[in-house]
Amino acid sequence: MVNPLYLFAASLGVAFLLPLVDKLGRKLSLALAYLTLAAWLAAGLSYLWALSFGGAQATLFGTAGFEAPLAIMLRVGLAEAAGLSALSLVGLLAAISMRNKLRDSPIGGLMTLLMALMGMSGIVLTRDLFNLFVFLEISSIASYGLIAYDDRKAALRAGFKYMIAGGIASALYLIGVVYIYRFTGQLNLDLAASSPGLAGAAGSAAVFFLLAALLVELKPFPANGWAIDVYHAADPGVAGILSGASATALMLALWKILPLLGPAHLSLVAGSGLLSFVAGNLAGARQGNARRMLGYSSVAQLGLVMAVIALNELYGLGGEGFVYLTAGGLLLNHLLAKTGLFLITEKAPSGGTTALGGLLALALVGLPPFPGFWAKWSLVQALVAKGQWAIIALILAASLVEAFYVLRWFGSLAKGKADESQLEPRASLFAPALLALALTGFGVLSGWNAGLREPLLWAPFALAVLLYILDRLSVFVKAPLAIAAVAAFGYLATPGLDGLRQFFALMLLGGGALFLLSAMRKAGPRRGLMPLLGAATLSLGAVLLADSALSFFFAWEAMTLFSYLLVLRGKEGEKPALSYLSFGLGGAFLLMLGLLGGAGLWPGAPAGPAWALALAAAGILVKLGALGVHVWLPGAYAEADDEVSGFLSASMSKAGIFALIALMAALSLVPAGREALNQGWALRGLGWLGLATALFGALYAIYQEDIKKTLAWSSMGQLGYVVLALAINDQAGWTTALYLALNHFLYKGMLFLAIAGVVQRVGTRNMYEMGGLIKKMPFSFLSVLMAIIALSGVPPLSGFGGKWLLYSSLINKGWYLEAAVAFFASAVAFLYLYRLIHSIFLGQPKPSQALVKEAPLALTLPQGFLMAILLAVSAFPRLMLDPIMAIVGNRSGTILAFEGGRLSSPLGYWNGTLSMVVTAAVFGLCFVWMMVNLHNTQSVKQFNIVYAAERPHTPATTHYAFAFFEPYRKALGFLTRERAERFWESAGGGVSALGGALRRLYTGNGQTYALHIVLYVAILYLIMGVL
Amino acid sequence: MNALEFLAGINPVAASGAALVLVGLWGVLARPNLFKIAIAFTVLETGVNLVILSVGYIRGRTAPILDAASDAATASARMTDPVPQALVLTAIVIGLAVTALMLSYALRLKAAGGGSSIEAYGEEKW
Amino acid sequence: MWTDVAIIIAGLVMLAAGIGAIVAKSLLVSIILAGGVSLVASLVFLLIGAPDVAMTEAAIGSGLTTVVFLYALARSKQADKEDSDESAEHPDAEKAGAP
Amino acid sequence: MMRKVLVFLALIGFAFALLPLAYRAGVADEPNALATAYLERAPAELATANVVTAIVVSYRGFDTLGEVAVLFAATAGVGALLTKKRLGSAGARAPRKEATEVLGTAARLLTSLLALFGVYIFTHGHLTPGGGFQGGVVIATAVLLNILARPQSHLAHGLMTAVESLSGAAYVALGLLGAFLAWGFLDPRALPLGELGKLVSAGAIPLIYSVVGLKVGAELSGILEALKGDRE
Repeated sequence: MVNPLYLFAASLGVAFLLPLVDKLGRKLSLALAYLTLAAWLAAGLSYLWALSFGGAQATLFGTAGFEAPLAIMLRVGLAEAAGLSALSLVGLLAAISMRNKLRDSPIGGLMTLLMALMGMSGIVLTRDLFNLFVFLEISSIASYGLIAYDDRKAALRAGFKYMIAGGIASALYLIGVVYIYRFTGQLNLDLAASSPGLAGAAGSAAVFFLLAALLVELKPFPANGWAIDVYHAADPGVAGILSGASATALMLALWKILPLLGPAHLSLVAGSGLLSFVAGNLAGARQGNARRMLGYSSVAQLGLVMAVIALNELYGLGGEGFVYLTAGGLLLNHLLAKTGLFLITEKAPSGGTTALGGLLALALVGLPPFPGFWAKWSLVQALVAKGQWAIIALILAASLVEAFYVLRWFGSLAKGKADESQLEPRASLFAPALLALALTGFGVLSGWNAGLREPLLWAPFALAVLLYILDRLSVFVKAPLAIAAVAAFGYLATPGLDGLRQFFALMLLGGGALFLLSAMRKAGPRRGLMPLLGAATLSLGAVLLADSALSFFFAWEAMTLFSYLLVLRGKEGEKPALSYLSFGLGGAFLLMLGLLGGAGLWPGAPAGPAWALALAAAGILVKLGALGVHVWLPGAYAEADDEVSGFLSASMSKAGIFALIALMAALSLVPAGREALNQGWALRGLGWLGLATALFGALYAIYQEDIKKTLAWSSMGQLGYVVLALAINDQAGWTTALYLALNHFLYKGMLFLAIAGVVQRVGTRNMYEMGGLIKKMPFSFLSVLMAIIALSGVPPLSGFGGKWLLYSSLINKGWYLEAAVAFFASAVAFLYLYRLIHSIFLGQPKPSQALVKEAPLALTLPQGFLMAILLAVSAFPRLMLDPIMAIVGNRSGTILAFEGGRLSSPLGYWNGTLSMVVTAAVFGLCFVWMMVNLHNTQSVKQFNIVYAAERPHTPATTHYAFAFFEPYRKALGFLTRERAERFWESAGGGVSALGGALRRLYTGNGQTYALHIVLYVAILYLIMGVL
Repeated sequence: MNALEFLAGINPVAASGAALVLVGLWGVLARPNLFKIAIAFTVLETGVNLVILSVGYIRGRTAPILDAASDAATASARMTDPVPQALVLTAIVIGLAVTALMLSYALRLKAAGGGSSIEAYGEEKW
Repeated sequence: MWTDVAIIIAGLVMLAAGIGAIVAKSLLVSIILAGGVSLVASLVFLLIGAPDVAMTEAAIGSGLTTVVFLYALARSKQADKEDSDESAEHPDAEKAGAP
Repeated sequence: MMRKVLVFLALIGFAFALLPLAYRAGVADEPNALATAYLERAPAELATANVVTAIVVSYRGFDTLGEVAVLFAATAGVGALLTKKRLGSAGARAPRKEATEVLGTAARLLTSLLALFGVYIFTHGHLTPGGGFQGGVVIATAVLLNILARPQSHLAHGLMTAVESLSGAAYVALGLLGAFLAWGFLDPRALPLGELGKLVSAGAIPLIYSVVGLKVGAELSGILEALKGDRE
């Protein structure tokens, strides 16, 4: 390994000579400076390589030809090498992105930049406490200079506050160092740590001062107002360097002094770290300015890393490797993502900015496959193992808030609402792109390292990348490609799966393929749609493939991620997507806790303790949109692109059903689980939850004028039946659940596809603006008609079988009240179904819609396909029921049995073929009778309504079916007041208000910030005394 | 313990240093004028320097410099601790650097027309 | 022992001068008092066998720092004077500074 | 009022943390092992009479290099902040009163004397109290006197910059010399140690302290010059 002292010599030599070199031209100075930074990066990477793969050991380098304790030592170990590489990378990229301004500013800017980064490298490398102070000062004084280099007034204001904070921190540090020297007789870190002198109260106080200085530099809440102001106001490149590189160096400094710290110190670090994570994120929740928001997020992230380092020391979470993986992973994730985001805040919105901003934002909030995801998983895993529930709850709740505001910003960026005043249109995206690339690379590497090596699990991301590269091409090229990828995935993945999973693969992958096909309904590239829809489909497949807690959660989060982006892609998708993601992530966190607690959702997994299963079930129910946590559902389903809505409702919701079934299957595998299930109240509760979801979904659906909202609420209701059926938990119940799920997939697919055609042709989603489309779009009409017959459960289509099974199993179980409510809910469902036909296809055609054509082939084709399956399984129920009953197997309470084509239960029997034949015969006879007797029919002409001198605008006056079920509101309206919406809104409002109150601390007055710092230190000291 | 012993235990250099640190800190926290803050910081720094050197204070010992007359072998037994002195040298220079930079900031801010009170520079907040 | 007494006296002087520097209305007085604190501190350093530090503190802490302060004060006063003298806008007048 | 109370509480809290520490440490009776090692080894190993200088330039020379870097970064920051352009018209001075002839002559005389004194201080850093930083300040004082005596004269800015850059580079080069000819970066034993107490002794220490002195002098002059408002 090359002696790092040469790098210091190079940095200083270049910096010292820059004023002279600059006389030869700024280009030369810039080149020299970049070369120096690149040399640091190269050295860091070479150390990393040598230590990881080259068999090298951590090495100490002496200065001035002497060794410790006489001289200052530098150390290159794995952590140092990683930190050095990371901060040099960030520094180099930030410097490159600042090149235009560095070219036009005084040479002092470039000189301070070099000094700042050299100072940070020194902080990372030195093993001497006083030398650490010198490097802290180099990096902070150079940072003060750097902040001022381009002469922004705001940056100057913030820089002064920074200087005050830095001055107080240096005083604290010096006092700490000198007393450590007094008590140990050493300045060398390792020798001081091994000295007995620090044991007593005096030594502990000396260490406290040192620690307090580092803590202040690490920007803990509430002593961090100065830092947030600096992030807010400084040049984005400088903010990136401070948030990324400087924070890394300081964190390594904290890590370095760990051997000096006692338990009381560690508790202080852990406590203030957690407090910063929570408070920083809360304060960020209200923030509109992008850079200030990133500042709050930086504060929070650093707090988390700090807390992890200290918690590991306190509770022994997992040793050094664990710290590298979690604290290191979180830090790396933070520094790459945050620097990239800071750099992006000054770029004009464009496709590239959005894509990169999205990538970095998603990485920041810890979604797969980025390093933060793996780090958070390991962290929570270790905390679960130690039973630290309060800490877990804090971390996850604050993470959720962070995801909320970071992605709110991304949403507005994606929708082109970025603050125009901050833009610098011609700046290049080179640096952020490289950072995003590094993040992705590290993410994949950590995943590989964590044992996720099944290529098919990674396939969603690979497909997303591939299709994104081809995104300029027409959808007619990409869609077949995506379908082929899905087919290949299915071919490779499904043969190894069990019956249950194969059954679901049909709906998830097959459905995905159908909706990919339907995306060809519009020409053009339809950018973004194919990569996301393709990847989402494969992520559903990955959920089925998962064979461990981690891989299950990985696939689950991938699914959440891609579907969030799909919803966001919708024209009005910004808000629904945010709400979708908040609930999706909240649910995912619950599921994660369940999985880590031992809830096994993959074949052969053990069933964990009851609480784990309950948490997992709760997480899954959020994903299913159960009543109370359904708030995200109508918006997400309604505002996504039309084929995406179908995909979400028909296919993706089945992934939730699958998870619930897998959970219950895992439960019933072990005796303890069976016992828990047999206790009854849990299942009965689940049943009632499903039932309430079914009822309220239907109730909400009937008042909608928006066709897609109607379908969205309907989906929620229908999934409620599935949950109810599952809760019955015997052979009949399971069969019913699977049957209902498949049935829902078929008819909801048809409905959404048909409605997609209607909306595409008519150009509106409001039912009162449609009418009489039966003649223009007969195929769509047929599709909707069949679908609602199947949905409402009247013969002859398969829906009848589903309802028959449901009532049979409910009554068999003795759940009479449930059966009655279910019946009532079905009746309500019939109301909105009727309306679909009535308002859209029947009645008077609108004059403006005279030229409407049938839906494009890309929509009718998959509908025809689904229709054919529906007819087949209706006529021959055994096609569907045989595999289902084979999957269900011999569960307790086997009541269903086939005799030929006749399915019988204690309550009677159902013969699908026969009922099809009978119905067909009856209808045929009626039809013939009509043909014979009603030959006098004539069509009614459009009423020519003329209003005197005014044209009606309100829908009520122009459509007979507007507010069709309004009269029912008097009877049922009290049920549909949106209580859950109001609950979640006020919960969100409470969090936001809390954040708003917290950030009032940051008054903008540098002196107040200084007061915060001194008070913070004094209070910490008092707390340490108590501990 | 009687009062005399207590007093003898106190390191007078450290005590005056600590007092100056507090005075400086008070100025930093309570005087809104930018220049006054910088002045308070120099007082604070002087205090810190005294505290650092207090650690090397050994009663009755001389400066760690050999003169030509004295014998190198025995001289070291009469000398005081040189390490804090080396540290203070560094700290003093760094203090000057910070002061100069702080004053430049103050001048630059003032040239932009914001006045000399720190309260006028709170536009970045919340 | 006499060293200690001298140090204590010096400490009290420094304390008084330090407080004076903080409370003084005039910046000029403050600057001079702060320089005085440094000067007395350098005497203390000399007393406790640190001539190197004493020299440095005297030269940098009380000498150069005071000069830097005085320069900055003069510049600041000049700026004030110009602000009141010339009501016309400066060619490089800063927008951000306007209240 | 609230604020005053909080400031008071903060100071009380800080004092509560600080004073016990200062008291508990007390006054040492003996130098510790490390200090004794320096005291005994510095004259022998580095032929340096001033042990503080030995520590500052050699044993902990890396700190001093960093210290020079701090001053350098600060100067660069000050220079970038206080240019004429950035300070607006406050930088463009009306012609100042010419200093009197007497002062001018005295300044010329004193300047060279002071500069000589500065050089003396940093070349004798290994023998007597003082060294590069103190000598640098004295040189800067000479420059200051020059500024005061002739307000209108502009310093030879280019010369200052060149001195600052080259002395800095020379410092690094001397450090590297130690790495190549002796046992490590900044090792002053690259040059012959000579005899304890002589001017030409202590290896590269006098040289290092000289370049430090020049650099510090140039930098401090640069700060004064920037404050004067002459920077373009």
